[in-house]
Amino acid sequence: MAKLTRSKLEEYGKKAPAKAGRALVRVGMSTCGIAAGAEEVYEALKGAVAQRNLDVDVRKCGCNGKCYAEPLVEVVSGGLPAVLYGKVDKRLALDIIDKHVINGELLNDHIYGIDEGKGE
Amino acid sequence: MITANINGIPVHVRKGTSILEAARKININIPALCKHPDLDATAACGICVVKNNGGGKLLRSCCTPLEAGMNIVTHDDELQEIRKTVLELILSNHPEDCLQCARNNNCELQKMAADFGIRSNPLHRINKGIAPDISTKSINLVPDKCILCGRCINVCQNIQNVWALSFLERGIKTRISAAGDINLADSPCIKCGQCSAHCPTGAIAEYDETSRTWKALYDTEKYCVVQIAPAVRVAIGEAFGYPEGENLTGKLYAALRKLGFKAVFDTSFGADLTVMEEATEFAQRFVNKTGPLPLITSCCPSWVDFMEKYYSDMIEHFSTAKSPQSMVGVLSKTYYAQENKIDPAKMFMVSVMPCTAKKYEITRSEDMFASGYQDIDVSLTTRELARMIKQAGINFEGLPAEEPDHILGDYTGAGVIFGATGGVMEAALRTAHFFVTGENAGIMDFESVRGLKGVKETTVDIAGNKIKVAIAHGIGNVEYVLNKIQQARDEKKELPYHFVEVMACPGGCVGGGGQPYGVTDRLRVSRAKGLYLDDIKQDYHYAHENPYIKKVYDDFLGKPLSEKSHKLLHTVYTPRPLYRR
Amino acid sequence: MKLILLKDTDGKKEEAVFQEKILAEMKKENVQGKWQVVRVADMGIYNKGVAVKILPEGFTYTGLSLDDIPALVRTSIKEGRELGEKSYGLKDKQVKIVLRNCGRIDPENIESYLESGGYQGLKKVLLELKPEQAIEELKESGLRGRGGGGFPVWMKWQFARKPESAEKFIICNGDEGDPGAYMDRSVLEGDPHSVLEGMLTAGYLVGANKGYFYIRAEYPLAITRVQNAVEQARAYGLLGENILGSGFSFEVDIRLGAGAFVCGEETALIASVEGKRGYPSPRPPYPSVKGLWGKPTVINNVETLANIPVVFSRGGKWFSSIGSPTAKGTKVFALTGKIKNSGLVEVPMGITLREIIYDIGGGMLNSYDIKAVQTGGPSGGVISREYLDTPVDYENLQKLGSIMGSGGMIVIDESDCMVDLAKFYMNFCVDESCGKCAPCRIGTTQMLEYLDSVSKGKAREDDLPRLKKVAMAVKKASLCGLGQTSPNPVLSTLRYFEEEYLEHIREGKCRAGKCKDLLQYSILQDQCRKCGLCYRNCPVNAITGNNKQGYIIEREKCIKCGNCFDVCKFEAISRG
Amino acid sequence: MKHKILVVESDVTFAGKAAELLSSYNYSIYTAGTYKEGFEKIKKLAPDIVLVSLGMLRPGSRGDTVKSILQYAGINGIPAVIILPEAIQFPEGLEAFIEKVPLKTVVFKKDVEQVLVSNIKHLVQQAGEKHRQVIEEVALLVEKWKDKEGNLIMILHEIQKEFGYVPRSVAFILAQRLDIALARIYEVITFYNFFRLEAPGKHIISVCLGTACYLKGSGKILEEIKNILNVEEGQTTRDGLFYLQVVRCLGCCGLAPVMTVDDKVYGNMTRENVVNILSKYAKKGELSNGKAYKK
Repeated sequence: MAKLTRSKLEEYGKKAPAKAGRALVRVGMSTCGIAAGAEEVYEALKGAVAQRNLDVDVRKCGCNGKCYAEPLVEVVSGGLPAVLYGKVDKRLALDIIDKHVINGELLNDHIYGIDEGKGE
Repeated sequence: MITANINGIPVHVRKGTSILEAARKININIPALCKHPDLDATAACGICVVKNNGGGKLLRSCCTPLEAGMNIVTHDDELQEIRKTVLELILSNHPEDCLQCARNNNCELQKMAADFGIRSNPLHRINKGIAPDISTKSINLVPDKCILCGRCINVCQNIQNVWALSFLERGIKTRISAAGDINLADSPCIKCGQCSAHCPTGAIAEYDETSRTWKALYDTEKYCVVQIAPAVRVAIGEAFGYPEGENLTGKLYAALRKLGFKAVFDTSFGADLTVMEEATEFAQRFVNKTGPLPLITSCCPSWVDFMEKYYSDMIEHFSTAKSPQSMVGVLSKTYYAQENKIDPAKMFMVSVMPCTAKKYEITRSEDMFASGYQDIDVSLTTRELARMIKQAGINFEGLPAEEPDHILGDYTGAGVIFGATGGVMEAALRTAHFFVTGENAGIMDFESVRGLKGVKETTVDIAGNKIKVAIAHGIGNVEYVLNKIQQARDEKKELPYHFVEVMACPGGCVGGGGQPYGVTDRLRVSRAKGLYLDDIKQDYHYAHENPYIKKVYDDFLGKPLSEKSHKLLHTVYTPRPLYRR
Repeated sequence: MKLILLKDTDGKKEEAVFQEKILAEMKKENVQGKWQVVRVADMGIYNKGVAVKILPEGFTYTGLSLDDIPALVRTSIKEGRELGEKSYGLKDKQVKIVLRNCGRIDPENIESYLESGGYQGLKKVLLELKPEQAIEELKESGLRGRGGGGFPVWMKWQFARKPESAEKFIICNGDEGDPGAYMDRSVLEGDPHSVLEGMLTAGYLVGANKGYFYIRAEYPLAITRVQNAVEQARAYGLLGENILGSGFSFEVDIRLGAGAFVCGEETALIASVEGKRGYPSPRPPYPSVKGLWGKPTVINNVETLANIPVVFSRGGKWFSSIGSPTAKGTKVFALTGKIKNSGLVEVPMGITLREIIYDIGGGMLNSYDIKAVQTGGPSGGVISREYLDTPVDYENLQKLGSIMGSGGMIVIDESDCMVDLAKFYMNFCVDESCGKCAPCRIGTTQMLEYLDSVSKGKAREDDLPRLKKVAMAVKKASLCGLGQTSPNPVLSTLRYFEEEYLEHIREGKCRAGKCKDLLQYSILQDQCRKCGLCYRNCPVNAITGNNKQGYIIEREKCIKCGNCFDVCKFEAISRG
Repeated sequence: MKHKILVVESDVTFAGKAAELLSSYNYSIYTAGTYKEGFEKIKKLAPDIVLVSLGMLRPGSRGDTVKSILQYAGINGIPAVIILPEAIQFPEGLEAFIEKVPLKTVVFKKDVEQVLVSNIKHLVQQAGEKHRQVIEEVALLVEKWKDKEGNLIMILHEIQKEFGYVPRSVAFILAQRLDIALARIYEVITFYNFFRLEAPGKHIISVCLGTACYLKGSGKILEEIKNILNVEEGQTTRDGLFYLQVVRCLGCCGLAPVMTVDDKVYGNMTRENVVNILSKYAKKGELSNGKAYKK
């Protein structure tokens, strides 16, 4: 790994927040998320993406604070605002991919937050 | 210097002086339980709290330095109430058995409860229920009585560097214990008893052998004899209201006879004898190179125990001469018994020592049975003797001064200064000088070996020979000296010393772990002064001039380091494990 | 894509009916364009009836009835105009500074942090500002320590900056021992680099070249993520020699706690890092003068350090524009207890407790009313519900007999007993007292004894003044902050709920039904349906009978565990 | 110095043979004909290795004295060789107990006496070897942390990770290698809740009693576990399978009440699902009939 220089760091600073060219799926993977089953969900999402051969970035992230709704999965995709799904299980994870990511169709009864700022 | 106000009175003290000390300077006593003058404050008890500038957070006066411009209030209704409640808290976690306690009438906690006029305690009783540790037969650990002031641990770890005692657990379960929760006897404990000397309560006290002594004294079959160590005579008075350091040798002899001892000896005689053997040993090693230098003194049993555990590679440097106590012990059951036609089997030898480790020394190895019997049957501390005198109903003050029994009771000034740090060295050098030059030293600078400096290093000139000596007291100070020796040895450099004296207790035996409670440097100095005055008072100041020493050699031992003296007066040392599992 | 979000915020689950109605109306009105009508699980609006939000316009309506739908669809959906009367104006009350990256970036990847503006604050301090300017900036921000004391951060740094010393240290206090608070864990797990950046900044400004993360051993994931962050930072040259060419060098090491609450106290923490018992020592000397290994040391907690990068990247002035007059910026609270939305919330200082509980937390979990809020953990206290409108900052909480502490906020309802709660905290204090000083060691045990006797109905009325006396002595005479604050749970419950204590003592009654020894369980025969569920759930076979004759509880055998009470579906078990 | 070996075996012929063989390899042999004697002797002699035959177990006995011997051996770092007779009905929990005897132990089945005799030296060496390994492991740890100041707590963490607790023998080795007083080591171990002085069971159950969990009824969860497993906090079940402890906040307050088994966190616990979770770790069917751990 090359050492970071002043100018390189300055570049990072000037860069606009990365454009989500591809769909991004974040899974809250802090202790509480993992305890609630986030690992399983993460694997399910990864698996589904691979199986369907999608260009989707499935990432781990920390806890966004809504512990009551763990495990949490946030989807930023296809012109939609960032949608936060809560109490996600394996089955719902597949729905998230198939309905939301592929078809842009939001899932009923599982949304715990929508953030327009974070979407496109 | 800084200036501040305490209770409205201006005080000027050096920067860094604690509020507690500063207040004492203007005759205000702030009560405190955990602070001991020898030790750094640990801030454990919470009694010494004071106010600054009228309130806010209270300060612990023991460990808070007085700062310029402070306005300290040491006593008001709120502080009194808080202190009393804290004291009640401490008492609620302490057994209410003052009447059966080793420290009854002599306890700092008890005294404070009395001062505060505690008449009842509304709080719940919180008992600790921890079994006492009596494994050493020198020192008893009674954790139930411990108030966790931390003094013993502070002394054991920081002053003595022994690390036998520690806190275990935490919160209300915190307790004092030997290292790693093993028995004290299995721990690195060297039985110096400094923990007991600093304990404010009865949580650590000497292993009490007074009842065994009484039993022997009342046994008509037994022939009880006794010896008293130098340091006892200048400390026992504290138990009877005498001024600090007053020499009460004569009264002590009288009291011991009243207790029923058939003969009263003086350990100072043994000290003279030790000087003879040790100085000879030194002279031989120095002149004839018969053994390695430096020669290190071995009359302190705690120091011997420490060396055997921590520095067993130093064994060859140790003087093989037994301690004065042991020499008197073995001679009483051999020479004295022979001369006076007493069956040594029926003799019961009691020693009165300023020391808890002497209780250990009397069975340290088989050499302690050189007479064919246990040379010394019981070793008592100064504190135990004071109790026995009181129990016996003896009016100590009214006693006339008496003389000891010959021969084992006759001593010189050299023998009696053994009780102070530097004393052994001074006595040995006086005689070594004679051995080397054939004449007594004239004016020699012995002052540089006296006093309370932790490590004293000096060079003494004997007939042109520069003899480098070191004196360390308080085991924590030993490391410096030993490291210097080890380093020189490892690097094959010139030896830093020829002769080293070590005493385990700060101040030497006058500050011993078996002495009356409340030891401070001031007290150590007064007691030592008492011994040096005794030296001046004596007819002889050189061990080799003691006519009775000469007689013992003529009659019985032959000469120093003879075969017989080797058999009776010398011992060997063995490496010992630090911990016994 | 336009979104219509729908939620019955009263929890009556009428969303489906409304959804159909909206869809039907849209069809009827022949609404054009791509629309989705979605039922959401949580809209961030609570107890306001049926709510609808229309995106991207952001029109929000609450308290809707089915009759409102035609107008809503016509005006807001078809015509894109806001409908006046049902409009709901409230915005999200959270402001995320500390948690800005948590849940957003990948905590295991430094790139992710860099891309979201990471290490820009450090760059500014290292390369653009003079140290004095940086300290000024920090002073202007008004940032105060988030670990409990609320000491101004710039002052702490300035104190440690002053003395000449070859070695100085920065310690990140991640020994989050306060039960019920877990924001530090969350930040360490979710955004470790921001804490590291804070430490580096502190190191540079104070003149320290070595830092320690002190993290609870109970947080294995946090430890792993911090370790990972440290390694990545080192690989990027953000740790080590000559960082960013500034000439400044810094290294960090991780030290683990081992289960001792007292190690959150600065001097005890230092002892622990040194590998000793976590005993606090008297101050002065303060750690900033004589700390770790006797060297000047700055100890800041995780949340404080996570604020630092933002203070510098966005400026002290911006930072100080958030918050209350005496407390700037935000505070993260771990909102738990009998609250609907348990979780971490980050709010500007000065927000009221009521807003936190009802507008963010969603209100009470069960049907019971709120009784009090406990803040500050075992060192804090309870605040009774009359004071819910108090703005939250250091001074206000203190006035109410509690503290901000590290940010635990526990909502207590009528089914909780204040004596029991005080006993719970006192139990904690007894367990966690280090044992060094007598007032705390014995005092906490005595207080627990008093509380225990109250909860068992064995106390007498004159025990209360005694309890207070002990509490005052412990508060005043204890050595460290833990001891000094350990009586707070007792003092604050007594302050607001003394009548509950007196009820236990005088009437032998625990109104919340928590104090076992005061309870009697029996079966109300006229309510009982003889289902036998209680019979099967009794762990000690104290319930006898059969499904023909019914059941009774044998009082001598009953251990008052309450299982029967909990399982009965017909409210046929009486407790009292 | 000759190694001291204590053979606890009532079969005189066997004990004799073992003794004869081992003494020719320069070991000092001590024998004990009963477990009680064995326990007395192990304490008194502090042997370097102990051979314990399980052939003396009577049907229906709980094997408590055997356990005491093994426990003592474990705590004091004395490797044990366990000799199993051909067919053995293990008393309840003994097998699991043996599995977790601290300082790993060699178990040898006494199928054919001849085999044993010819193998005994090998076994003894192996046991001694394992003991040596422990010393080396500690030495490695010390080496790793040697130059870092304030290393004691970190080393203790690693030791506990390795052994599940801090064995007494290891503490002694540590004192020596680190040149730290044993007093200091125990001061630290006993101060911090995290460190254990005795071996825990195979699975460690931690029930969170943080405020959020407490208010949401973790007390009842704890009661239920105690009830099912018949243990108290800080104790291991008799079969050595579960160790129960209480912790103050795992930082998962959002999922209160919370408990963990080993590293797995279980949130939103109810009294009812305790048994299901524990069943995952217990032997099949043992918990569901509810009898396994009853008195």
